[in-house]
Amino acid sequence: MFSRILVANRGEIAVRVIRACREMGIETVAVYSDVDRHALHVRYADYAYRLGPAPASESYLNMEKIIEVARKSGAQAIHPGYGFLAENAEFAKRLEEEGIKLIGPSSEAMRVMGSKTLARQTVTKAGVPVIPGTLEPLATEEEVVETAREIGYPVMLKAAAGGGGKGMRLVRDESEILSALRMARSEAKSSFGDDSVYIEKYIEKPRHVEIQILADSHGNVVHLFERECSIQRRHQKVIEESPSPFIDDETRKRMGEVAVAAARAVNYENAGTVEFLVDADKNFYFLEMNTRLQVEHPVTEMVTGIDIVKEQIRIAAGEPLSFTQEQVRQVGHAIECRIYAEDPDRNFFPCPGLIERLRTPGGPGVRDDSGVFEGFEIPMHYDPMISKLIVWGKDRAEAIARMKRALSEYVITGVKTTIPFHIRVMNNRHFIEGDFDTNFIDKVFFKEEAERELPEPEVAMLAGAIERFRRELRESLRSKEISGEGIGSLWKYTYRPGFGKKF
Amino acid sequence: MFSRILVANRGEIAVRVIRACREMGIETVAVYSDVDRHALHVRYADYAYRLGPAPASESYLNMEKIIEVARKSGAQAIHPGYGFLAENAEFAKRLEEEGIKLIGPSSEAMRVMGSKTLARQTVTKAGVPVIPGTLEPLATEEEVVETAREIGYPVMLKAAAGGGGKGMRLVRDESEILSALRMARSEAKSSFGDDSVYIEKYIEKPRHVEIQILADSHGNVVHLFERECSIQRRHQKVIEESPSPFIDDETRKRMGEVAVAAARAVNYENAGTVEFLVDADKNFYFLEMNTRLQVEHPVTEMVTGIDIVKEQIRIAAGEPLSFTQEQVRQVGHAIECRIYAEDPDRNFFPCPGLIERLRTPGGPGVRDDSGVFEGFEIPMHYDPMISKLIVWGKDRAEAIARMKRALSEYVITGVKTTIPFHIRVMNNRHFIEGDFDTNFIDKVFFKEEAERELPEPEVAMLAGAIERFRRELRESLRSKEISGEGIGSLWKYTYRPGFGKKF
Amino acid sequence: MNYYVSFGEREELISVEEAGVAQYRVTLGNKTFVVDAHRVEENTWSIILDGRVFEVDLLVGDEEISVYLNGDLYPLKVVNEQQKALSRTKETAEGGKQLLTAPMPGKVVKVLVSEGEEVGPNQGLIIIEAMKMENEFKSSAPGKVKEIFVKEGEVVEGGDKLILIE
Amino acid sequence: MNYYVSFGEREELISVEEAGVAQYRVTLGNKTFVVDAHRVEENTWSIILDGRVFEVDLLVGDEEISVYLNGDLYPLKVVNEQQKALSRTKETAEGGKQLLTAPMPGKVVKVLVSEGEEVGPNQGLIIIEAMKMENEFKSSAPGKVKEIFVKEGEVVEGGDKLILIE
Repeated sequence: MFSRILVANRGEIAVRVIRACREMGIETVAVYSDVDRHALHVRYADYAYRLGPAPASESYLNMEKIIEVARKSGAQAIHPGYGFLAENAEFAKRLEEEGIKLIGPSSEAMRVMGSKTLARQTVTKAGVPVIPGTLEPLATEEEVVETAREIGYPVMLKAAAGGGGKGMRLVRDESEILSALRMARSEAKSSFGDDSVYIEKYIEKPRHVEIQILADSHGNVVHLFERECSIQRRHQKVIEESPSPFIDDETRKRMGEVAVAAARAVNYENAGTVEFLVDADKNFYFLEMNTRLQVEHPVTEMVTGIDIVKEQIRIAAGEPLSFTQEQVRQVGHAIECRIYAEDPDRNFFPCPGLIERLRTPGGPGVRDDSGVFEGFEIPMHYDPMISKLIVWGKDRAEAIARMKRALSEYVITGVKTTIPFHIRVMNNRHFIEGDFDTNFIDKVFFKEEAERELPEPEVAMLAGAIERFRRELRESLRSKEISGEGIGSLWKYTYRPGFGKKF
Repeated sequence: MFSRILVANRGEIAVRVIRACREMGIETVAVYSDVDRHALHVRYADYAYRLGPAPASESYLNMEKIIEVARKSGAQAIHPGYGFLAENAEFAKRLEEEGIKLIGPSSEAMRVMGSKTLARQTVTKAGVPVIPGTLEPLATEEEVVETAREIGYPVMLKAAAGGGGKGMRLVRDESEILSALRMARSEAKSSFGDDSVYIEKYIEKPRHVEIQILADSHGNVVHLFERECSIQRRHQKVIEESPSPFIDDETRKRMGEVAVAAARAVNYENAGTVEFLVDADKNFYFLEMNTRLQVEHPVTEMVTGIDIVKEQIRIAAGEPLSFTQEQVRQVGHAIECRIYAEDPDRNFFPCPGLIERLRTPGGPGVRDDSGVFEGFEIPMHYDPMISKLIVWGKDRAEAIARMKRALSEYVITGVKTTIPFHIRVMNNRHFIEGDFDTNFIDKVFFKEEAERELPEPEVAMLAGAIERFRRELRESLRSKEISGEGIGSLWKYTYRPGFGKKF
Repeated sequence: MNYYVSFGEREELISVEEAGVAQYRVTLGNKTFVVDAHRVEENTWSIILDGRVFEVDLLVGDEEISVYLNGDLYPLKVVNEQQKALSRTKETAEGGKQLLTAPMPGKVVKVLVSEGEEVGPNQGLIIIEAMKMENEFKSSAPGKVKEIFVKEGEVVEGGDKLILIE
Repeated sequence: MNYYVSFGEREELISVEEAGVAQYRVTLGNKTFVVDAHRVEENTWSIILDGRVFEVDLLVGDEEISVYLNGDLYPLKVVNEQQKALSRTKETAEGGKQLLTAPMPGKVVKVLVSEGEEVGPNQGLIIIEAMKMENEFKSSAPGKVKEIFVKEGEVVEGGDKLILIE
């Protein structure tokens, strides 16, 4: 087993990995950019080294600097988290050369799965069903127009090097395709430095369901069942759950087998996720394989009892899996809500800033995976995720009830967050019935929300009037105090000794 | 099922019950004293009514006022939590008369188990082993001296109406017995309004192990295995775990059977706990039965997956238990640390006050059951418990490692807390090896702690010197600023825009 | 004191007076409530009304107050009697203008309209990049582009004026 | 600047100077460190020393500083050179006195000694009731009861003088 691991990431996922290491008795080395010196991942680690200024290119994406820190600190392995260098085959290759163990798959597996076209070619050979579309990036505008015609509209344009919804455009009609292509290319270029775009059939009412796999270096590959990730905004997951309310046991079993086959096709090692689109008839198509730890891995941990990060570390250290496929069970139901510093009432516009107040929910079945603390300033340079709130319940109904309860306890002020959005989703009839696809948020939810009558207008109006009354009273008292009248009468309006301190 | 439940308690346990009700779709009615208007249990409830001034006798112990609120609010049932009226047979009887369901046992079961002597008589008939001692309260000083001589020293004096270590005194020698008796009587009188005291054999190196039971109104009684509660200070539990590292499967099974027999002996209904002392040879003796929810119930919930509070509510509503004894499993290991506002470096002296800063631990396997928030003033009128931190791990080693990790993340300032104490216990060799009895904290731990060399004196000294340096620098800059010199140079000492706001 | 409180189409005259420590007597229409309202955290109020408990978070502007209650946002406008009288005189002068401002710092990637252009409802006006995402801002109603305050490539701060539509 | 820092029996002369933003050059004995020390929360410092991370909570008095580190309490005394010089002259005058003060508000249940009485080490002096618990306070060393400041039944505040032993 490793005695020291470098965590090449920041935010909640770096904290998550550090927690696992600490519980395993492994020392951790944190790295940080200038704006992250106060961040939790630095403070929770055993060692910490500065990488450089805030921009990711000069810090968390700076491979050579990270390798230098690993050398200097004596770290034997690097956990890349997700994002940044987590799926960078070049980084994986550099570590292989340096003899530093990457806690993840080989650079070769990463290279193959990292290219969407190469991935599709490879898994198709292994018998994995894929979505009709091109397997290579398209060079010219004419080629794009022609291929779209062949496949038939609607089609989807996707960045070959992409992920997370960036550089992705849905095209329903030929008249839109050229402008969509330009947008996709420009986003792909700025996000990934590569403007290659490919095209595929767009599946109506698709669900996004993915299978978590674990593969050790001894040839054992198991899956930990599925995660339902269809609740998305801007093609990015915001709510995930396991099990899926849509998939039946037979489909679940077949998807698991196919996912294991996909992993075997690239001699996969460590944790990975095989993503599928599932249509209304429960046909499923390979989307891509994420060759890293997934943001939403906790829902799988909650229903299987398996600590995926600890398993990753054991696998990387050469240990065989300690359990077989037959021993993995899905018990109860887990849901994750991603809490972002975004304004859900303004199209999820990012709102970085200072967290003025933070109260975390507690009680049974609640897990908070966070990278922040009260007084932390969410930097504008990185992803605006604050935390992930995960609950477990004995069934889906209990999990939803618990998530509503936990969300209502969660207080974050200073920045706008997606907490109110999540409460509304948990109250939505379609969500409760499990009746949704990846278009749900944009196409159904917000329409229903716009029409929904808010239940307590009078309470809100009374609260507003009282606030205003109290403010005017305070101001008039203050002006009296300044003019020498009525000093002391202010005490009447402070309700408890010692309590007024902060307000 | 009930549609509305009154929670006749405050603090973390009131919050715990409200959370369960909210998840079950049951409305809750909170009650509060004047110092608790801002408390979480009031804010998390659906309805709330004032009881009276801060002293418990005028608020949380005011039966008639609570019954009046139940009537007015339309609550069909009352959950008493623990403490206050939870084991008050008179209150149970009043509710029976009023036709309001108490979420707990019958007044008769409470009366029998509430009198230690009557309880011992009753369970002895049911074949439950008890500790040698008197079964009736002792009237005169002579009687006490005489009985102690018969049983043989050491003996324990205990308040007949007592609990939680109050009115309890260990006597090793006849010369101490009269002053100990006076102390015990005076504490018993002031805590319970009853100065009756009884006497029993004191068992050397005893472990405190208890069995959680659940009994429905249809005659089904099951146990949820044991909790090890030997880590105590001042005879009060501070750390609990399940399973016990000491009990073997055979003893566990027999204790479970005996606990169920004890419950059946009083036709017990709802959740209860049968407490045993276990000696070094694993002989166990009935101590008492707690006829209510226990503070440490979460460790049982973590290893069995059963929500005890929800089961209590279902049982009170007349539902049969949804599982059998055979279906109850102990999976993994859970530990609870009680976080008190006390100074562990000054003999656990209570430190009520304002919570200035609060950061709750998170991540996998961590549960925080708290009744406070940042800015809350812990009243001096009630028990100084702040919260309970509970962790689950796949085995005891993982649970201890996780508890250490979680404790190191837990920040509470403004009041002294027992968090540092718990960290030191988690690091103690005897605790790690499971080698302890109820005297461990007072007799072993503090002695070892006094001798332990602290590992990082130089870091502490450097930190102290730097703090002092920075303070002097700030003061000298401030005086320069006031005198008109060097304005603006202060900026050099604020390290991040926006961050200095609170400090 | 009397306040005009509007929420969407609805406007109510609400009168508030003190009725004890953290207690207020409030009249809305023909109903009078005694409201127990404690400010329990900086922006959070705990309200008890006829025994019912509400926890509201308030984001307070000058006349605008955003009330968050059980995950729902109630955007209110609260004015006192003097302000109400003032606004009556101003009302006729304005109307029909849309001023688009930047909701946060970012970079202007593309301006999709030019001054003087007629725009339809929901038409793309400008693309701003912030936190690596491109966001298109659209018109809320038809109108004519009166003024464009920014250039492509320009970095804007939150609150900066972008485009005025009449 | 130079400071005398004592922890238990140990006393060290530590010199501190600035070495950048939140960086300090610190010399202790013959070792010099560059310490990266950020005050990350009100009483909490994050320290990086030779790559090692420490999080310390500081409770700061005038000369006394309590340092909490990994659950351990390091009670320090930190004085600068002037204070050190001053205290040298005072030291001989004091010594051997124990002043017992109330750690928190409570009620005096019983005073177990009387003025002029000789007490042994670890002898019970007074019983205070606070939060429904009776707590006995004991002498830390032998001595003579010089003065008793409270009476039985009296309510005391935190910090109030209780008993002086010489």
